[in-house]
Amino acid sequence: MQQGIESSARIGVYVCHCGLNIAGVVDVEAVRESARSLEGVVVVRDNRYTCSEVGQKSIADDIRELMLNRVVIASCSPRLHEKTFRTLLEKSGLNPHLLEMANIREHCSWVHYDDPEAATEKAKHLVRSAVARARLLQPLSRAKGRVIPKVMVVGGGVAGISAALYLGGMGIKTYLVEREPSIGGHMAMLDKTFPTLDCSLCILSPKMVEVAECENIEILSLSEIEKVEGQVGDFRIQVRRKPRYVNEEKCVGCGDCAAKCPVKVEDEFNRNMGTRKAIYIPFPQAIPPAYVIDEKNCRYFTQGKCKVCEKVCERGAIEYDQTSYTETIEVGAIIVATGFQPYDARGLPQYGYGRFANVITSLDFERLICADGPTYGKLKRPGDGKVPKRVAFIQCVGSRNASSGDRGYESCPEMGPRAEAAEPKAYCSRVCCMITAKQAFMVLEKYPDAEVYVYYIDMRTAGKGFEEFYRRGRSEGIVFLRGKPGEIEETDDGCLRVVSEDMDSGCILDLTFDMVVLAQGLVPPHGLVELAQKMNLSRSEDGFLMEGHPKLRPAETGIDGIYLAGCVQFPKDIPDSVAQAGAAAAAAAVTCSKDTIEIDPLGPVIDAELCIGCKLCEMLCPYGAIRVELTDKGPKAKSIEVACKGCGVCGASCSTKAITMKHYTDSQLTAQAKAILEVV
Amino acid sequence: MESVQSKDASVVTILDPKFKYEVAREPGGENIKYCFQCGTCTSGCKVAELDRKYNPRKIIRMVILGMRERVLASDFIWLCATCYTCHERCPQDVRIPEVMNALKNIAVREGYIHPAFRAQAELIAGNGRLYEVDELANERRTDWGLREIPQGSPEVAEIFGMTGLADLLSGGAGGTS
Amino acid sequence: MKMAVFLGCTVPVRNLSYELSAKRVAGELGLELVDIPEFSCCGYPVKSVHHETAYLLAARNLALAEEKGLDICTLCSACTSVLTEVARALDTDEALLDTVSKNLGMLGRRYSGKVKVKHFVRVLYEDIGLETIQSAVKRPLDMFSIASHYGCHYLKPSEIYDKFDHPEMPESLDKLVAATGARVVKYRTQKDCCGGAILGVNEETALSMARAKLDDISSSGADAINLICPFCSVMYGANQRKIGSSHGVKYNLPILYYPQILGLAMGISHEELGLMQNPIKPRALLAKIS
Amino acid sequence: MAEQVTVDVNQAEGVLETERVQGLEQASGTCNTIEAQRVEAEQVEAEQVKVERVEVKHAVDAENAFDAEEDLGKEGAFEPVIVGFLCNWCSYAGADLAGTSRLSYPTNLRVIRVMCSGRVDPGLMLEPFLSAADGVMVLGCHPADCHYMTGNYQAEQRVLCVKALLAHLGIASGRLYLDWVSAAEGARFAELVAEFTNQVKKLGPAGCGESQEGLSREEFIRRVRVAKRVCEKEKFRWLVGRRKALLEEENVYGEKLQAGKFNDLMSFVITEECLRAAIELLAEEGPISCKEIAEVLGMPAGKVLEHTAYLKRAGLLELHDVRGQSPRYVALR
Repeated sequence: MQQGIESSARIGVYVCHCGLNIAGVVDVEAVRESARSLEGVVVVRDNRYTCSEVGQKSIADDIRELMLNRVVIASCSPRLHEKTFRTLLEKSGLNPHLLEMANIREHCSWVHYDDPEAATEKAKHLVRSAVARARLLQPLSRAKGRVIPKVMVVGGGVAGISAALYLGGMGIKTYLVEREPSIGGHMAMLDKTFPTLDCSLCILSPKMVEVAECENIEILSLSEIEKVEGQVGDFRIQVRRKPRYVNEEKCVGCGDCAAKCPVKVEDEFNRNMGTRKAIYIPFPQAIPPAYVIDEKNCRYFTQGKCKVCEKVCERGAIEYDQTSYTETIEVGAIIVATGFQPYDARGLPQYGYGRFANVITSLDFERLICADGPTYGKLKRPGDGKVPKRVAFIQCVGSRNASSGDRGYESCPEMGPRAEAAEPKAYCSRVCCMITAKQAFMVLEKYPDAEVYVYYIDMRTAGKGFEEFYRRGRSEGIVFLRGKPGEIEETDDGCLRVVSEDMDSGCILDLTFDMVVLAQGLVPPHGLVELAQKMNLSRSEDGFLMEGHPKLRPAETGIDGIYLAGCVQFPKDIPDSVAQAGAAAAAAAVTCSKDTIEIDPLGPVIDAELCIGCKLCEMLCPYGAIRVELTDKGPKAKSIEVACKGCGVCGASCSTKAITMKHYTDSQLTAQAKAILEVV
Repeated sequence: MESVQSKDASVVTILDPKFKYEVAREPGGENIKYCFQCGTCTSGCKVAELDRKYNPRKIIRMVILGMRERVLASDFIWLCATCYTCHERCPQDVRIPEVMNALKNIAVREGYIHPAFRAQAELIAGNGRLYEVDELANERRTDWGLREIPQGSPEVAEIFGMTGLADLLSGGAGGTS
Repeated sequence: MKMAVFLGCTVPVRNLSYELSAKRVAGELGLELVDIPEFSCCGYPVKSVHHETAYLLAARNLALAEEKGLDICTLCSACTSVLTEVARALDTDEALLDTVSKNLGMLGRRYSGKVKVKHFVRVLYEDIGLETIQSAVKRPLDMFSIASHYGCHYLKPSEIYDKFDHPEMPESLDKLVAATGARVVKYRTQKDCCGGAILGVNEETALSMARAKLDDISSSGADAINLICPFCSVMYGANQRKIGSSHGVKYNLPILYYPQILGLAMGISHEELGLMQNPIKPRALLAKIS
Repeated sequence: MAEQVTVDVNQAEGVLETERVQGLEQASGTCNTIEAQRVEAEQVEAEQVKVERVEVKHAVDAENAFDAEEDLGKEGAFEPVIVGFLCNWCSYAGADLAGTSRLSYPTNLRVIRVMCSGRVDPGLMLEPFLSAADGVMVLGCHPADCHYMTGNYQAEQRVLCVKALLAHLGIASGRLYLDWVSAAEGARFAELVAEFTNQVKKLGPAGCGESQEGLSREEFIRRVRVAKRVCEKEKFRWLVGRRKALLEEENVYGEKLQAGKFNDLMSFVITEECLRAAIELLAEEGPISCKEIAEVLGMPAGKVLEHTAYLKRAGLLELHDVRGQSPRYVALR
């Protein structure tokens, strides 16, 4: 059958100029002419933009008029436009798998701009190879997969909350998974937001309540993703549910338990500056509004006796016998919104964070200045509780630092597995300039007599109302100093000596402050590497998750059905996170709006004559999608189509070469390899 | 193109845009173009604290702008104490002490060499070491039970000839300061 | 353990007591230090004048050690930095090794690129180990208060030193001092540079740099400064009186080389360690022991 | 066949046989999924394996082949042609990123897209050498980041084994290259291409007297064809597929194969199969006698006879006629 198709192949080749993107380097006419004589080629054209309506129409016309049965497009990466052209083929009555693309932009003109001649030659080879493969392409029928009209949102910060609310509002069943006891994320820890100086929780808390009340949203707190299987439309996710030891339904949040609990520990929500009990609620507005037992510190769990909370709880909500378990949830789409973690400033020991009590970070500052914080809103030095008169802010701590990793940054042994958070990052964290301006402003607002200095490299205030806010800060008396200090020294009275160059006056300033606030950058969240691996998501060089396309698919990933919202993609402020959450929710809703989804048919075809049932394929298949079964002709391998993802490991391993991969057959690849090397 | 200063020393009218590439090609100068003028280097520099003439950030700025002559003929490039404090802290990995070395290397080829460095180089070319090990010194070493050290090293002299430094030293490389 | 000892230029002529004490202490600790008389200047002083010459000088020294099949142990921090830098560069940069090899070939020498370089103190810290050192101490120096000066090139640039100590928070020298039983004195300017490298360019600035530190250490209550580099010794030892007199101060702050401190703690006599040959005679200190 | 070769074999064959046969037995028996591999050297009948030691003339460790550059002299004279098999999800995307970032790299590479590096069959890695390629790159996702979980590990096993095969045949194994490039590593991709291009430049043109291997074009192609044929052999493929498991996982007896032992085993299989493949290829050209084969391959006639008999039993050769005293064989393929 294959032979027949090959001999009757009628191929149209379309070479794209892509404006000057290709034509500026590659001699498109020469490429077009070289393709003309290739076997099976019926027509060759070049277009200014093949993907444009005009370009597409000329292909559709040719398919109809010249009865083409194969199409080769030499243009950009198939990762960009394969879908576009497959759709075109389908509309024109051709099987979409009869398309082959030669990537003469990303792999040719854009990388060989300095050698047009060689680039043109290479383009010819790539086209020849595509034509050779096209000749052997076979129509494939696409299996249909089911779509489960539900979505899982991973991460309950402001991005996850927003995405869940959009989806819930559309009537789509949504699971909101959060590893902490409460949703809210970092935004819940902020005192105020820039540039409007809204109280952060005042605007977030109503949204959290809305989530709790929305009947389409189910909050899975204290939960983490364990395993993800399946594909777009049909994901099976194993979620590890950790015990709260308090019945969420019964707990009314009265707080009697915490009042009587005998164990006091450092409060991580307050950045370890205050204390909480072993049974606690992270913050008063927490959702779910239920207490939680910290088993690492609870006296009952560590010493086997106590149970005071159980005794005082009138509702009988305490359940010491809760255990961790996994739950499998099926959804059609996933939104990842796991946010960020703050840069660990101990990674730059010259600034003394962790060594000098009065050097704090921007997130510490939020808790210190917050009325609900450990000092009830009084800005007190952690060292001695005195209110600072002179406060310095240092920008870009952990950001915009591209120095090499062999400088010993992570040699703080106590950081352990989180050492990655202490490695400085090359990118700009985007929000710190405005956070610092806001915090400097807040100091002056509370203590008009204070002296406030901001050390910066560049002030970046690109955002609605940001520049105006910066201007206002200056007019209030904040001193912005261009010049980054190299180190902080502690004086005997716990004050901090900062030497810097003030570039604008040309002086070297040697100033002493009562408190220094380090504007810590935003780095990928703890555990993101593992999560990305579970979902097969790519990460960009900066460590955050990679978007589907930097311009056009910012809320999507390389994997169909998995979308991004918030800082997990890259540092961004609250409005941007919320906006992206909307985009992700819309994309997920589109997926859920379909009844079925077509799945690429790339699986194996097994030649039962050749198969000896050796089981190698079964042993190597990562998905259990091929199995050896006993037939009347002996043991033979059998493909399980729904489970197969089409990687081709079985085909390339089969000990008797009994397996052929659809759409990536040996003969197709061999023909391609031959043609790509043909000397003309 | 040379950088020329007008009568008013603070006004620069001509810049050599290629100078930064020249420095970047020199061993140690590779990363100079990454500098974003944050001033971390100068803020921790003990020399800059004591001597206003030396400001590493400013020197790099002048190189990037292209004030070739002004930089190479200066005495300030010789003031780096190579303590590497800035090198450790530079967020853009500019490798400032190495950049200073690159500038000094270029300056030497252009005929500017600080007399102290010239003297050192000549001593090494002649003795193989910074200090001549005369008989007296060796006697003293023997007294202490330490091994004698041979005087002079023809191989070192050969190295100076091989690399062309001997020529540079003899061929009128004048002093700066 | 056997290593080639690299003396450099200054030590064998002007810091004999450093060399003497290092060799004496090494012997006691089972570290055999082999002299290679053909060693020349490490190359550091010409690096800023002529990069290629400096690299070739360093490579020649490395080649000499390789001929003997030994790694290098240095006493001077500047030598340490340039030899380590070049050894690492030749180990990783094939093209550079090719060029250097060609030039070395003209001298009849060859280098294949595997010699390791370590400062004497780093050898004590990493290879001999604090435990061995502690157990070798027979006479704990608990009557001494010692301020260590790390200097620059012992620690920096840190990327060539395998992170053996942190440049912003160094601790190796202090731990070694503590191992001898002496009290470790911390002082504010501990990380600062001695200024030695610009002594010939701007004496005033260089001496001011040294002075700031001498002032700080004097007021910290230390009996002596612990040094590990002959360059720094020029600044704090040879120039101490000069710095003092120009500001009307008399420091009288003995400088000791670390092997001298360790030697004393190991019960070796001060004569054998050349203590009285140091630029500032540590009479008061020695009186404390006896 | 390559003039020589045969490796020190310590009971290796048996290990393979036991493992493989038990796999088969199991499958054909009860379809029991429990793996039962017996890797016990004692059980092997040593006399089955005749060991012959012949000097390996051409085995080249390509990674160390640096001085070829000088031999070739004129720089830039030789521009190698390189084929790259790139996985769709990471390395192809990385190559796209190099494009969008406008990072220039040598024009020598021509890319073929596959879904996963694990799709690249051992034989496919060699295919380009039969045309004009001087080097082949296989690029996949970083370890643990494979889009298909473990495909890249399989690619690694295959490349290792094919490299051993090439080295055995006197072809510089440095012509085949495997590495990882993530979708975010455009710069790394460009660097790797430049690096590998350089490496192949140093090796010289494939099948050219002046190259590292010093093989004529004809001889080079002949050896690649032998290698490709070996890549189709069940025994070789089985061993490649099981390599990772044999070395890293314990079998039901709690045994793990030592790397050295595996390599001996691999060497043995490669040696045998290369010889058989060479005989097959000769017999495909027309009827040929054992004596003639032995002459062409420079092997002892007894050895050739042994393998010819094996191939006949396996149904790959048949008796064609008897000329003079010698029976002549022809391939059945």
